[in-house]
Amino acid sequence: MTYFARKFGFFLATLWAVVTLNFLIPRLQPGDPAEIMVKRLAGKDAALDPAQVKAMRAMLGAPDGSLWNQYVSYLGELVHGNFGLSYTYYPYKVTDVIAQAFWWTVVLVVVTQVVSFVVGIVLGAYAAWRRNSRLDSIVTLGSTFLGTLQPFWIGLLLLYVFGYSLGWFPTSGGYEESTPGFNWPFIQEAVSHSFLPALALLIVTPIGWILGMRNTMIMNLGEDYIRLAKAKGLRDRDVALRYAARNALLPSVTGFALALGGVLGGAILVETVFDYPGLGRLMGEAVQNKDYPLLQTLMLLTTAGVLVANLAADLLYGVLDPRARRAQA
Amino acid sequence: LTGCAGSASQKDSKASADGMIDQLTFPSEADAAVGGLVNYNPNSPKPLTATWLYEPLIVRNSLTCEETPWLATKSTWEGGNKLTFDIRDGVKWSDGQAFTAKDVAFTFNLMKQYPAFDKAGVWNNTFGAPAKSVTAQGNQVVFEFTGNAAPKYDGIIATKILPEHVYSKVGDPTKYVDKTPVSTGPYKVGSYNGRRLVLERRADYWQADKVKVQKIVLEGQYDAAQAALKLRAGQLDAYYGEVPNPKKTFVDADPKNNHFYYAPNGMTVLTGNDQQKPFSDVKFREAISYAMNKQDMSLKATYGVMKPASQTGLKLPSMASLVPAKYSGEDTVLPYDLAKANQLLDAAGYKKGADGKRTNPDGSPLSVNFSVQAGFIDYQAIADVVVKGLNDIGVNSKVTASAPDSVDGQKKTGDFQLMLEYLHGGCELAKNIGAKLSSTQIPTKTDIFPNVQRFSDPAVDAAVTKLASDTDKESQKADLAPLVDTMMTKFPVTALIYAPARILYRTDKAVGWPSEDNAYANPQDDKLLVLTHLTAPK
Amino acid sequence: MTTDTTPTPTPGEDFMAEGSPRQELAVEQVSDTARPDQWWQVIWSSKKARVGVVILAVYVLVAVFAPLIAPQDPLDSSFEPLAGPSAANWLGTTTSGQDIASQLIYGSRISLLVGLFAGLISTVIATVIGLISGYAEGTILDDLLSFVTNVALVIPALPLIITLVAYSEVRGIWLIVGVISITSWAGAARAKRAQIISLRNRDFVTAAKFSGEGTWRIVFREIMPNMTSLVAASFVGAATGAIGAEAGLAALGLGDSQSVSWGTMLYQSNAQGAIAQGLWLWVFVPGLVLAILMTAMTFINFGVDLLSNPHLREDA
Amino acid sequence: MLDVRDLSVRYEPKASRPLDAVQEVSFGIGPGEFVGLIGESGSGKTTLGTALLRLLQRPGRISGGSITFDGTDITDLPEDDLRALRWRDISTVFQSSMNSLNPVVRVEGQFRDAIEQHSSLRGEAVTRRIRELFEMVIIDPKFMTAFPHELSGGMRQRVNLALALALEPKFILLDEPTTGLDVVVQHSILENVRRLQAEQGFAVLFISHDIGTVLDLSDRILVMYAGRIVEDQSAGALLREPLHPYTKGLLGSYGDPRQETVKITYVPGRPPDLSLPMVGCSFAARCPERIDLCLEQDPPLVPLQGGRAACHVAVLQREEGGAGPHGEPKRGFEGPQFVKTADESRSALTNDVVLSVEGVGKVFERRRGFTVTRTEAVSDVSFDLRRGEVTALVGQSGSGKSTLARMITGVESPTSGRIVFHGPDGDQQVSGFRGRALRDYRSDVQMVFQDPYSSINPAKRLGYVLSRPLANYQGLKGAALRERVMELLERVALTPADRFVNRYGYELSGGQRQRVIIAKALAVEPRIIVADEPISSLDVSIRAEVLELLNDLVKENDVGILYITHDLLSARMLSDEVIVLNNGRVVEQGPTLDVIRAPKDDYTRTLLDAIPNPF
Ligand SMILES: Nc1ncnc2c1ncn2[C@@H]1O[C@H](COP(=O)(O)OP(=O)(O)OP(=O)(O)O)[C@@H](O)[C@H]1O
Ligand SMILES: Nc1ncnc2c1ncn2[C@@H]1O[C@H](COP(=O)(O)OP(=O)(O)OP(=O)(O)O)[C@@H](O)[C@H]1O
Ligand SMILES: [Mg+2]
Ligand SMILES: [Mg+2]
Repeated sequence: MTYFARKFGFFLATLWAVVTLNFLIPRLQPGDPAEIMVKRLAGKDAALDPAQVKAMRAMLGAPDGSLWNQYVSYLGELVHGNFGLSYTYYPYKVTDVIAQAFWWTVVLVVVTQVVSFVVGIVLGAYAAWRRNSRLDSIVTLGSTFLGTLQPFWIGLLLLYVFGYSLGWFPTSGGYEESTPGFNWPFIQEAVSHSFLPALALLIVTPIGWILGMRNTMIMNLGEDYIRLAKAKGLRDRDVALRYAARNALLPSVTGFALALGGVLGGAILVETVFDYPGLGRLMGEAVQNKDYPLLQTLMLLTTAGVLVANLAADLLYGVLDPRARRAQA
Repeated sequence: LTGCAGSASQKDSKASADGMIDQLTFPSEADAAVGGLVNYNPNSPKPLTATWLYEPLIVRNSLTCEETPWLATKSTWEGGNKLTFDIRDGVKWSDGQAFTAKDVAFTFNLMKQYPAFDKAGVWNNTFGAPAKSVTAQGNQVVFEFTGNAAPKYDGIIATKILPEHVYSKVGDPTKYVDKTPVSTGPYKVGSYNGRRLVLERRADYWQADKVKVQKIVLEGQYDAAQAALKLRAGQLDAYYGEVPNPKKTFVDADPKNNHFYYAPNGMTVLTGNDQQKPFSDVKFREAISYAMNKQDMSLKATYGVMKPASQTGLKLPSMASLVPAKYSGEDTVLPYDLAKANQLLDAAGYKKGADGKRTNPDGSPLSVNFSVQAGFIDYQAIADVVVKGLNDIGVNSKVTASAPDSVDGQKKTGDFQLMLEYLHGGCELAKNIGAKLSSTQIPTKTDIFPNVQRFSDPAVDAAVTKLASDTDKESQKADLAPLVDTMMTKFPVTALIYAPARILYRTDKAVGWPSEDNAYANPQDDKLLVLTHLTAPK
Repeated sequence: MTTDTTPTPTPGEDFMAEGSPRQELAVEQVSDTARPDQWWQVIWSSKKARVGVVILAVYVLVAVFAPLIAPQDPLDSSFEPLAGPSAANWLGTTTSGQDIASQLIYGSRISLLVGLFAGLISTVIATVIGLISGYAEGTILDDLLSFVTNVALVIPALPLIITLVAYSEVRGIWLIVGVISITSWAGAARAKRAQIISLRNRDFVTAAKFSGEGTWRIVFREIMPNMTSLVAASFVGAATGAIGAEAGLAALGLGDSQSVSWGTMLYQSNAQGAIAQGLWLWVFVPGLVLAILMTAMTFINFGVDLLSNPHLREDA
Repeated sequence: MLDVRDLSVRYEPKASRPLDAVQEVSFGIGPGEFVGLIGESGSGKTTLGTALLRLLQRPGRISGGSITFDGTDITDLPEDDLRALRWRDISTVFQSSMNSLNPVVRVEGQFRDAIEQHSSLRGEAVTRRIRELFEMVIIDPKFMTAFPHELSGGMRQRVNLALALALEPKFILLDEPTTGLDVVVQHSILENVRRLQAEQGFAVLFISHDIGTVLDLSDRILVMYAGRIVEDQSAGALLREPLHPYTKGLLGSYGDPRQETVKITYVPGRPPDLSLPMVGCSFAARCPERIDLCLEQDPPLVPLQGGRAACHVAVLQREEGGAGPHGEPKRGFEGPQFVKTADESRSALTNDVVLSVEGVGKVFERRRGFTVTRTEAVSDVSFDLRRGEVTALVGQSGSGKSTLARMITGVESPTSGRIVFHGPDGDQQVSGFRGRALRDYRSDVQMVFQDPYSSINPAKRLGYVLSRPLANYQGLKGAALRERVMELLERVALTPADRFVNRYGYELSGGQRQRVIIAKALAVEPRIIVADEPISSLDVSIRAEVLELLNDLVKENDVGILYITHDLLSARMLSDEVIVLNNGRVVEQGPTLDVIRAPKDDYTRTLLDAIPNPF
């Protein structure tokens, strides 16, 4: 009883801290959203027209009251599920704005994460099983190098080579002429537009999984149950999969859940490079525009994602590792 | 380069026989990360297009200050208190209803009701007195102000006129999501899929004969590199953002079709804090003005595209006619002359120490901290040259880069020594060069006003007031003289290089774009005006 | 000799009569085979780590002797802008007339400094917090520290970094170091907490309590030395991450604009549309040297991993 | 059936010198034969076993010789052909069989894959077979669907045994299948093995370092030392007339606790470093019988007395007329030994009481979700600890011994009853000590830990480890501190002290480590030392050495010892009084010899029976 209460209390406390920080972080940044908005409309080195700034302030409704009052009312609104109107997309609701971008990122990121996870796990397991083979070296060295490249840099490279020079793939946006929805032309366009950003992410992400999997797998290969499995005369494939990989997978799976939760932050740069209409780019925009309501909600989404992923990872670990089922309690 | 992606725009882009142009592609105006949020309300922060649907009363070319009548055929000031527009006949809203003076009056009165809508500042006291009333009288609209309101003119004529029969029913117009625009402009919405906005030419547009472009496609937000590549690939017909080194990046790829025009639209100025030592000393300001290697700045910050700026504060040559007689014929661009700078400083008592560093006349050490916006690459390049010039004449200085928002904060608090700034060369002289010098326009804790350098001189204030109340072009020129004189002798700020209004364009589908030789429009701001000049290439 | 002449010894009888009590036979011999390899030997035993160390050494030398190696002052903008490679400007010049090669050479200083210090600070934070909270597992103190760690882990780093950078007036290298350090420690702190929980119940810790050691001494003098491999690995990891983060920040325009780093080079080149202008060297060389440095660091980490995970040792 | 010829195994680690863990070993095992393999830790037993199974992993490899199984040479048999042989013909239970089940697969699945791989049984038939096997090793078949961690150590061991028997193999390798288990459990498992072997007639190679157990079970015994087999005899012959001095040493480490006078020997020193080239007999350095020849020539394993031995002396003594110059063959080990007579054990319990345990109980509550499990680890235990006397606390695993120790040392507090310390400041209750007081208390009551390997900080030098209590409790510094550290090392016979002071724990043998730990406890000159199974993780050959040291301490320093063990022999060697604990309760208490000779409680008798008694 107290155990659950405690755990839940912790969850709430973390959530509260995160919400508070999310509230404070944007507000601690210097700069006035109205000015920034006017400036962005006019161009960076144009003079600020005070009349426009005034109008913009009136429109956005300058935050009133002390920081504390704002905070209290923010919490109140949150409790009612009211996230406010976006400054940038005024008068649209923040939730509407996020809804537009959400699926783009989720699909891009989930697909790339899943693919890189699977690729990483398979390569890692294979490299460990065939330790010191040529393939092992190629996989470890290659993925190490690729993994250290900066995603946006790769993005630029891909953009230039495949987008502009070779012209194989579209260079920006998520689609072009089709109407979003469940129709073939749109899916086609969406896929071809997502290809380069996905590739940029795919080049850099598997390294963690490969090395992690390889390490745990090698560690597991020294375990007695592997020796016993071999002694039992099982086929190599069974030993590698049912015994070694099955055990080595555990830490990676929980890691994967965490990675999925924390993925939004990583997508900012790549989405920006490819002008991809997702959450990452939206967050970049919200930061630039001091779109507090949008920024807060996006950060809340991210952190909630991580928290939930954490929880999921815990639960998942319990399911996957029978030993944890007992230890957890 | 073989641009074959997005080829749809190329296939049907051939000029048709009747001189019509099938389609032009411009970058999205919404400048938004996510699409699909439809709003054509011209007063929302990010309408899908603010150009092609709703129209202003008059288009004023901010380079030459020439006016082109638009929804109004004529404007008349009576003193600075009363402004009358003659409204054009025969204009139809896109839903077929007739456009009348009542729509104009409605639009301005809506601003009174909803201050958030009042981007022109008609009903408040920014730059001039608030309006008393705006009324439609026949085919005229009459503005009556409580006092002199001449500087509001630019804002008023640029206001997009809204249909009364639609906007009167929507309540708070700032909260209104305008999904089915009813407008007077040359285009109507063809389709929008969340990313690509296709605008179709209105055959019943009031000056349809001048509009040759059948379709305008607005799509995508591009950074400089992407835009350049898109332009080169023909996937974009014009781009208005900053593309560094446009000649090499863009023009050289196809000199026949690729062009750019970076029109001087204002100038980058060096702003010292005139309330603090040493910038409070006119002599000091004068001296350092000679240590500015503007040629170098032009080269390093703009690849030599933007020219060194005239110390008059006026953008030359387009405003040459406004230069007071006293300076006409003279080269008002200050020369780069270290010897002179040194000599002036010596004379003013800023002695050079043994280490080659100068001190204040009272013997205290002299050092200058230059705040520059981190990430503004061109500013940073200019700042480097400025600081080099200052150090060359023994003024110990260094650059500190801070976030642009922090620099804005410094503008408000006055807690800075030296920074770069923009002097807008707009046609409303009082609102631009005037406001820059008027002590009423010193920034406050909460607002940035133009007089960032905090220059204060009662005589100048009087001159600005006079200029502001003047609606006559000729007398305006006379009123301007003391301000130009102040710039030339008091150096409240030091002009460095011109800042551009930009366009990069292709001439394979359309010709008639503004250029240095034919600066009929501000390429960035007056897109409507430009459109009426575009024709298919021969 | 036959079996029947040898009586079966009866238990308790003088079976051991021949034995003389407490006879010292051989001097206690102490062989050194049991001595585990020293950490540097372990690291050096890995081929990858060797390559990494050599590359890193080259970078360090370049950074230390940058003034001697670099042909030009990296901030001197007096060259002709956009010049191609030449004797004076090995890799050509930037749009503002700075020497790319010299920027590259001086840039190594920032990356290495940031890597060193941010890695160090974040490792220290992670170690202190992780150790204390792990040692105090189950107490209020642990709850508190774990809570802070969790929050730090969950807060999106990029907006936080942007805020921190934007909020400070001056953007120096130390700000970057600080910001990177305080946003990157949480994961490592968790790992260390987990490890100390497993170490804490070892007998030698209880033994130390019986020696009258205080808590601090137990944590930092008894337990921590046993975590060197994890600490070392997390340092290398943090340093690698910090180098990347600095470049990323700089590439967002949030770097220290006073000094040249590869990140600022990337930012400037990208902002100036270097790709569109065809200035390949300017964009790709910094990205490449950065990736090579980070690869080298990762390689070293392979070696460090061998310390904590002996199973990997036969690899190399 | 199994024939091993000149088998050598070499480890070639990347980072250090190559090492021949098994050197030219030859032996054979007939069908249905039960062969024991003994030798101290590190002598190469596991390596040999692994090599037989062809399961050596890098950096180890078979560097010479051959292994023939049932007429097939399997030394270089390809993996695929080997697979057919595995488990059907040769199966195994590993040394650490606690961990050799796949933790994430249910037990049943681990049987199933082996059975389905090698036989035509499928589905329900497999389940039936598994049930049968479970019953064979006396485990409730409901545990089939359990995960390994849900079984106790003993059950896991049994499951492994059942698994090894699954396909009725001809040969099973048992590599210390019961290490880490409770004496009683160990006993019952080995009984089980013996029974099954008798029933099913498979051949066994049984590896253990415990000569008692091996003698108990095996038909024939191989003794291994430093990678070689040094003796090979039938169990009876070996017991009657051990040939190799090392065997004698191992045998001598056993005694019967019921005897009037018990003597146990220990083999001093450590085995040689196998990675260094060796001249002469590898045991020579530790051998009390060595002659010059031993230092020059490596003795070959030659047939002798119906068995085989690798010892110059043994061969010479048994040669025609050899007895003269080389003395008579001796049955016992001539090395150091530890003797305890009945008189010594019968000293009256008259010294001052330092600490009294009065009706102490301890209940653990574990909360798991909504349910709370209560474990009564200790209930209503009373006894006194006196200066200069040793009280032994015996009982099987889980009987609450360590819990008592922790309460006495102030690590935990009792839930009922009290522990009173009769200190210089009058009587004080131990559970009341906190912070400083607890620290002070520990200057009077110290602890010697069970596992000498984990209780010395691997990152610290011995000098540091020993100096800490001195600095903390006695405020010693600088030269005085160093001098005292040296004294302590000398005291526990780690001489010369300056050779040890700068070493790390891992550079010492187990016995040496245990002595360091004792020295550490001594450092603060306590009145009471609580020693929680201090010798259980040591090789038998060095246990006596530690016991003797403890004994000396009592004699010379007048400390009282609470000696915790499950081993009655060592209790007999050391203690004046025995307390037998079962399920947290005292079932028997009294002077050691009385309790051991005339146990009144059944449980005490069970414990006594579990002691392997080779004699
Ligand atoms: N993987 C390995 N690499 C290097 N040396 C090894 C390896 N495994 C074992 N050895 C060495 O081989 C020798 C024999 O080890 P082995 O495990 O066979 O001994 P053992 O008799 O089974 O000991 P124990 O009773 O402790 O199980 C030891 O000196 C050991 O250090
Ligand atoms: N911290 C604890 N929480 C819950 N139960 C415990 C705890 N410590 C010990 N127990 C339980 O108390 C009982 C006695 O354990 P204790 O460790 O004292 O036995 P022991 O006699 O020392 O056994 P061994 O010979 O295996 O060391 C066991 O059933 C054990 O599971
Ligand atoms: Mg072994
Ligand atoms: Mg115990």
